[in-house]
Amino acid sequence: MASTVSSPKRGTDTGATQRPQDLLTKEDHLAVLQQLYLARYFDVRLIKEKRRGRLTGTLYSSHNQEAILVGSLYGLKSTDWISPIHRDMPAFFMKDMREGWDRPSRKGMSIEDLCGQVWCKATSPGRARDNWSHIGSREHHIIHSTSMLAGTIPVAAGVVYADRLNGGDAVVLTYNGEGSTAQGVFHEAINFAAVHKLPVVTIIENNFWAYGTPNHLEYSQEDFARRADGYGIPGTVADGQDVFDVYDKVMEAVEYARSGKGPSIVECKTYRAYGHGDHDDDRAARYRPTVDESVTYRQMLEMGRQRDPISVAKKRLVELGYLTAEDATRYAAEGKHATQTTDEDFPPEVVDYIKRGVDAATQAATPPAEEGAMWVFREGQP
Amino acid sequence: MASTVSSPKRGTDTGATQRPQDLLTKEDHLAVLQQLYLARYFDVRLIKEKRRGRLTGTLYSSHNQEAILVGSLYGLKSTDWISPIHRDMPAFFMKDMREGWDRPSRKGMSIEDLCGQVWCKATSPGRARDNWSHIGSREHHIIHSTSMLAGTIPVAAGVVYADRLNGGDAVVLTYNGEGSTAQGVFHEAINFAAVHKLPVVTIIENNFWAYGTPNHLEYSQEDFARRADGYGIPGTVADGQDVFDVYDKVMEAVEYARSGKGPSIVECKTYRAYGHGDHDDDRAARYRPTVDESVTYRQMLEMGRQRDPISVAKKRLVELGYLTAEDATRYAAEGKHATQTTDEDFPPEVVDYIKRGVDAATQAATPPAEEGAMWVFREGQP
Amino acid sequence: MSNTLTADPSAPIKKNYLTGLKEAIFEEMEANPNMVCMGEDIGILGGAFGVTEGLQEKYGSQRVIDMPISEACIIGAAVGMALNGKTVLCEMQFIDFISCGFDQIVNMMATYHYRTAGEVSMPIVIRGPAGAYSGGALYHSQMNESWFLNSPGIKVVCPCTPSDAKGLMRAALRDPDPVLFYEIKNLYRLGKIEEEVGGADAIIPLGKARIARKGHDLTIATYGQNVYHCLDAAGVLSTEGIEVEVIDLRSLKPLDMATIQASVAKTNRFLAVNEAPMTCGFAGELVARVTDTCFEHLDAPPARLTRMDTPVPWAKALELHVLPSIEDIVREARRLVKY
Amino acid sequence: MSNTLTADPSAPIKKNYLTGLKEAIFEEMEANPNMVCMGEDIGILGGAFGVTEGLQEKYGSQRVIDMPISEACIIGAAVGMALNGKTVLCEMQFIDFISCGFDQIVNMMATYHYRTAGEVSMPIVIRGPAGAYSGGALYHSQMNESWFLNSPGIKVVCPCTPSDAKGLMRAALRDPDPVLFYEIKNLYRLGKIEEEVGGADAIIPLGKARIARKGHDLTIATYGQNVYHCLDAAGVLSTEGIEVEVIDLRSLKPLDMATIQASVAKTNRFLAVNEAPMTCGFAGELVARVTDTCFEHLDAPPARLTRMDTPVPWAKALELHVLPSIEDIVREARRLVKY
Ligand SMILES: Cc1ncc(C[n+]2csc(CCOP(=O)(O)OP(=O)(O)O)c2C)c(N)n1
Ligand SMILES: Cc1ncc(C[n+]2csc(CCOP(=O)(O)OP(=O)(O)O)c2C)c(N)n1
Ligand SMILES: [Mg+2]
Ligand SMILES: [Mg+2]
Repeated sequence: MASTVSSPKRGTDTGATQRPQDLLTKEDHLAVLQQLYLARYFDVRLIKEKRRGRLTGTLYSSHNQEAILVGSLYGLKSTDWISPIHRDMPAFFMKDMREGWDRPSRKGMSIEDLCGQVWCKATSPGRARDNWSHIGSREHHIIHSTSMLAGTIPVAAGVVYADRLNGGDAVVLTYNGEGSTAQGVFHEAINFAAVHKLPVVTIIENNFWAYGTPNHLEYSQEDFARRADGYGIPGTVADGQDVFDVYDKVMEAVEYARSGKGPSIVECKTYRAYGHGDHDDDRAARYRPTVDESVTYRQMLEMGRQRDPISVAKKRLVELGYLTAEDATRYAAEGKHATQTTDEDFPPEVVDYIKRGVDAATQAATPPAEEGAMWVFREGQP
Repeated sequence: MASTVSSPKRGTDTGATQRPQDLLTKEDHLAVLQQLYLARYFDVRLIKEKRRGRLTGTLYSSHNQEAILVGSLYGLKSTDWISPIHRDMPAFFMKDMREGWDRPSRKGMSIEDLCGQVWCKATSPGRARDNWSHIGSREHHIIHSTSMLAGTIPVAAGVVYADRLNGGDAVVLTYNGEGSTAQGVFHEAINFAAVHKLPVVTIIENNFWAYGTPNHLEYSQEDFARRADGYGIPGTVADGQDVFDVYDKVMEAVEYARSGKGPSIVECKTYRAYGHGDHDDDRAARYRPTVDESVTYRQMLEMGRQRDPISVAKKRLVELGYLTAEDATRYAAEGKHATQTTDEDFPPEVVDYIKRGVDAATQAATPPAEEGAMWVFREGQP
Repeated sequence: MSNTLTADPSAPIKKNYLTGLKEAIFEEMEANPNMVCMGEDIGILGGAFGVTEGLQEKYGSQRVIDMPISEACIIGAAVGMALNGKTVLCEMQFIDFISCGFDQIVNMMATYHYRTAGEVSMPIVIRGPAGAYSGGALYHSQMNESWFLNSPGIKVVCPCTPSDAKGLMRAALRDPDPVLFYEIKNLYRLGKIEEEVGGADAIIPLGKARIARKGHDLTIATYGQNVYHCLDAAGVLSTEGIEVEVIDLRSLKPLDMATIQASVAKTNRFLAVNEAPMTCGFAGELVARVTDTCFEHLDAPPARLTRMDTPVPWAKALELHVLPSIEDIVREARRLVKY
Repeated sequence: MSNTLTADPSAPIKKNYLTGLKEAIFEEMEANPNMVCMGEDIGILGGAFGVTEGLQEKYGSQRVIDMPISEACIIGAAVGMALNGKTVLCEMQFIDFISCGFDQIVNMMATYHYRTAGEVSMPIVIRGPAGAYSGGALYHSQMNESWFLNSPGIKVVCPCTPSDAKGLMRAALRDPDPVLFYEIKNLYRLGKIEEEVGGADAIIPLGKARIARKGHDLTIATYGQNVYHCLDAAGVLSTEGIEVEVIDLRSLKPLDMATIQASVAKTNRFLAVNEAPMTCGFAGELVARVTDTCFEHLDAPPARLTRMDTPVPWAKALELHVLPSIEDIVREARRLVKY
């Protein structure tokens, strides 16, 4: 799964030997690792809460796919927009985190707000009117998702079109499972963005399965990045387990977009840690082998566990001398099933941060029933 | 507008030096020229009839684009399917014509039936229930079109999927304007066809304009054949004014499809002879320059007239010694506006053939009003 | 309004329906720098019917966008622009093609304000030529408003006069909510309905019906070109001593039930006429509402006259067969009055 | 139907709603070699709810196709297969996603037989889990049948018992016309409605309603899970001496008006209950039809109880607030009976 770059148009852009990650400081590297813990712990916590019966709705775990979120978000400007979907829950509170976890000016949702949503409370940014990942925030430049896969890509294109009209230089990142790339609106939106050279970066989280359908039944080529070729835009493949490789590829795409060259696609190869949703774990384990008959779904899960993004990042930090081998073993969240982890496997500030959100959410009120009839229109109902 | 081949997968297939056209006999060549006259005369006749107020509905002229239809249809088997749209009216009666213009076993619509449709009569295969090109015939393996651009591509994929299930080897050709390639369903259907290696050949008639919108506002690359790259399927460009080049590229695609290798796209570069529809001629003449500011719409029309498919074909036949220079000037339909031609500009058998259809249609009855309420369901209405 | 050849400079200038629309669009583009127009062929060409002719020349190709043939993307991008502060006018080249952008309309645009508990409103107008009786066949004749009336979060408007076209378009473009704007293409250039359309301040609020003809024997509620069919029928009926009150609804959602109720309270009879297929169409909705709110006033069953439950066929005789005609309206009115 | 632990081998085997569907699908796949199934995750996974579990193993991946996430292509390809002689069963993973294939349904599939003047019929069934009351929120709760009832050429079915699920699925799969099949996901595995479902010949013709409870004071017409809400309400009302007749429509198009009319002739009162948004929904259609055909029999205005004109919200209290409840039905029934 070597990361490859194949771009008909970028040519010299990618010829540079210095990678974006080479400009990251030691502090950046440590912050990135910390963010991986944050994303992981958030998911682990939700899995546990769900198992305890405290949450409703389906949980689409982001476990094992955190490097994609952390790596892609880390270099964005505050003014940039994102459009996360079902498997990207941590993105909601992690946008713009580089600016400080709690800076009020930070353009990311607070952990309290996000937990308000997950716990289906009135503190949800959408007042618990739509479920789970279907929230967003204009203020924080997060596009509100719906269930309809790929449905927010044209919206993202419209957002940056408007921004450009206003003289802005915002880029938008949309997150998509590889399966959703088969939707017609994916094509319409990318085509439009390509025609107008809109700063839309399409991230494809290729975890090899769309629910119970493997890659070869969704697409005729191996790399979903190749979808880009039909639009004459760059399509690169990143190692989705390596947060720094994701950072590189996405930041190249972001700079390309911001400089007016247009949209591109970054495919991140990754693995699901469980089934499609938490209701699906048992069935998923029985999925028949993928096209590569030698790899069963179980083995794929195992491969994912072995290339846990936390381990991969730690290895790099140790190599760079930013982390001692001893420090690297202090918090051992990696490679474990959510239920096997304990709070001790995570840095305490990470646990505390998420706890704040959970506490706020559990204490928050549920919205009053009458709200169900409100806000169909701006000014009351006809 | 050199025709280029760019196919990630075909490699050796296209390496052969012998082209499909090299296997065509003198008779074939002459038949092809005759068919060009047929297609042209049909269109010319409709334009004249429309101007005389004898037809209702909009006429989307195929003038100047006939080489695409004739060249693509010439090598098909009877069992193959086609899916023509608004600008492909001649395709309805020209399918399978190589088998003889009037063989009852021929799987193409009769000229009488087609004219029944155009004249809005009860002899229309659809009994004049939908307009103009929106007909078809299961018996003749012609998929019934609707207005919704690209809408029949998934239908075409389904047709050949079913055929393959039945052990057949039918290929389907779908005709599409370049503008329609922006529709979501284009993407969904081609993706599906690519995944299942279905024998779907997508012909893109690139006449540089989609109604009043030029290429560069529809697509970010020059060649619409490049849409194929996103699906990992072959995409070739043909000179749409050269019936033999179209024949070559389409037949390669058809054989590729029939041999189980899957779908492909053949873009045929061509020119509109008039506006988008007959209502649009005056406005079209005022269209502002395309992306290449040096070429006005008027000049483009002129270029089209200079590379009239009939002239191009004649030139080739003369080169091959199949036509004397003198014979080549006998019927001078080429390069003329429809209203400037006379019946003498066409071979008499061509004029007679179309006349048969026109006569039948003018004499045919209109369907009775009550039929408007019929056939919503198979068995009466609920 | 003399018909002499010497033009009276003080005579009011009569304009057609299309001009009414056009003026509202141009004036709003001028007044609202945050307004953007999107559609297929709306710029270079000026629209299939010329509604946006000259608009791109005046406001540039950034604000007047010639879109690829991608209805879903047109709507989705409009949603994104609205999310980022723009007012967007989208053209469907024919309203029939709205089906290709359907999901983005009902599930993305219509629900945005609801989903965000009022954080984000969607000032988007989707307009397009609609209606049958013109030989357009299945895909150039639809009145598909019912799909959207059953999809919460969308307002639906259908003017039938030049001044309403202008005034309602302006109101729609200033409305914070999504509005589907059904333009009747048969009326675009119809000379006999030309009238003054008002200036740059002419506005007709959504949700106010217009009594197109007063009467006391039967209330007919209708919209679009059927308003004229109903008025013609009312003329015929009047010669028989039957006086029909014709209400031009203008706006289906919000709906002016007060005007309908007041009329039915007076006439005690109700007929809804429209050209959409019957089942689950808006005529049935009107019957249900009148039944609910005016039952005690009714001397005859509230009725409806609609297109049959068929597509719109091409051949003229077939088309007219499945659509309500003046004769149908007269016949049905007589039946209800005699009931 | 004893409840003892020793199994009685002659005791009828009760099956759930999902099993009813499944049996019909498996039996029809067996009986009709020209039948093909298409959908997302229907093969390897066996469907999100398991309706097609084991089907691909039995009939192979050519006849049971795991499709890319492309609803429009699923429908369009089904149309092509039907054009070429196949019977096709399409799954929408949730009926809510049907919006993404909307154009292909209403403009391609539904009109095919009409456009071809009967040359080509479309034996296609589109099925999918539907309905609210389950915390599924906006996109996993819809009852969007109204869109398709207003689109000529589509039959619409919605069973609420295991035997109807089986019998109607079989009828749908043998019907020459396109059928939209609304499965109520809340009923899939509901133990208390389990019953015998009949063998490989069990078939329930489309267009025949079922009287779920006899009564003489009020006719309620409903379908889907509201049948159970209405039956519960009828139980409550019965203790007050009000006997409600509950009609489970089962099939909305074709509609069994005869059964409704006969009931209203007896009860003189009518209430339609469904969970779709009110405006232009099928409850209004029923009211309009009853008004039209039973006006002389009516002692009270025919009424409807529906979801409010809102999306389905997530939080339980909000969801229940916008949907008809047993209490709502009881209240409305009392009002009508006292009217
Ligand atoms: C338009 C649409 N069709 C179907 C679904 C049902 N669905 C939800 S998630 C999913 C699989 C998505 O796979 P992928 O895009 O690869 O994302 P992943 O879950 O693997 O991250 C499906 C089919 C949907 N949400 N939207
Ligand atoms: C889905 C859809 N949207 C819009 C239209 C209106 N329309 C009809 S033809 C046309 C232009 C088509 O251009 P192209 O595909 O290039 O074909 P050409 O007419 O140039 O052959 C448009 C926009 C349509 N028929 N279908
Ligand atoms: Mg996936
Ligand atoms: Mg074109």
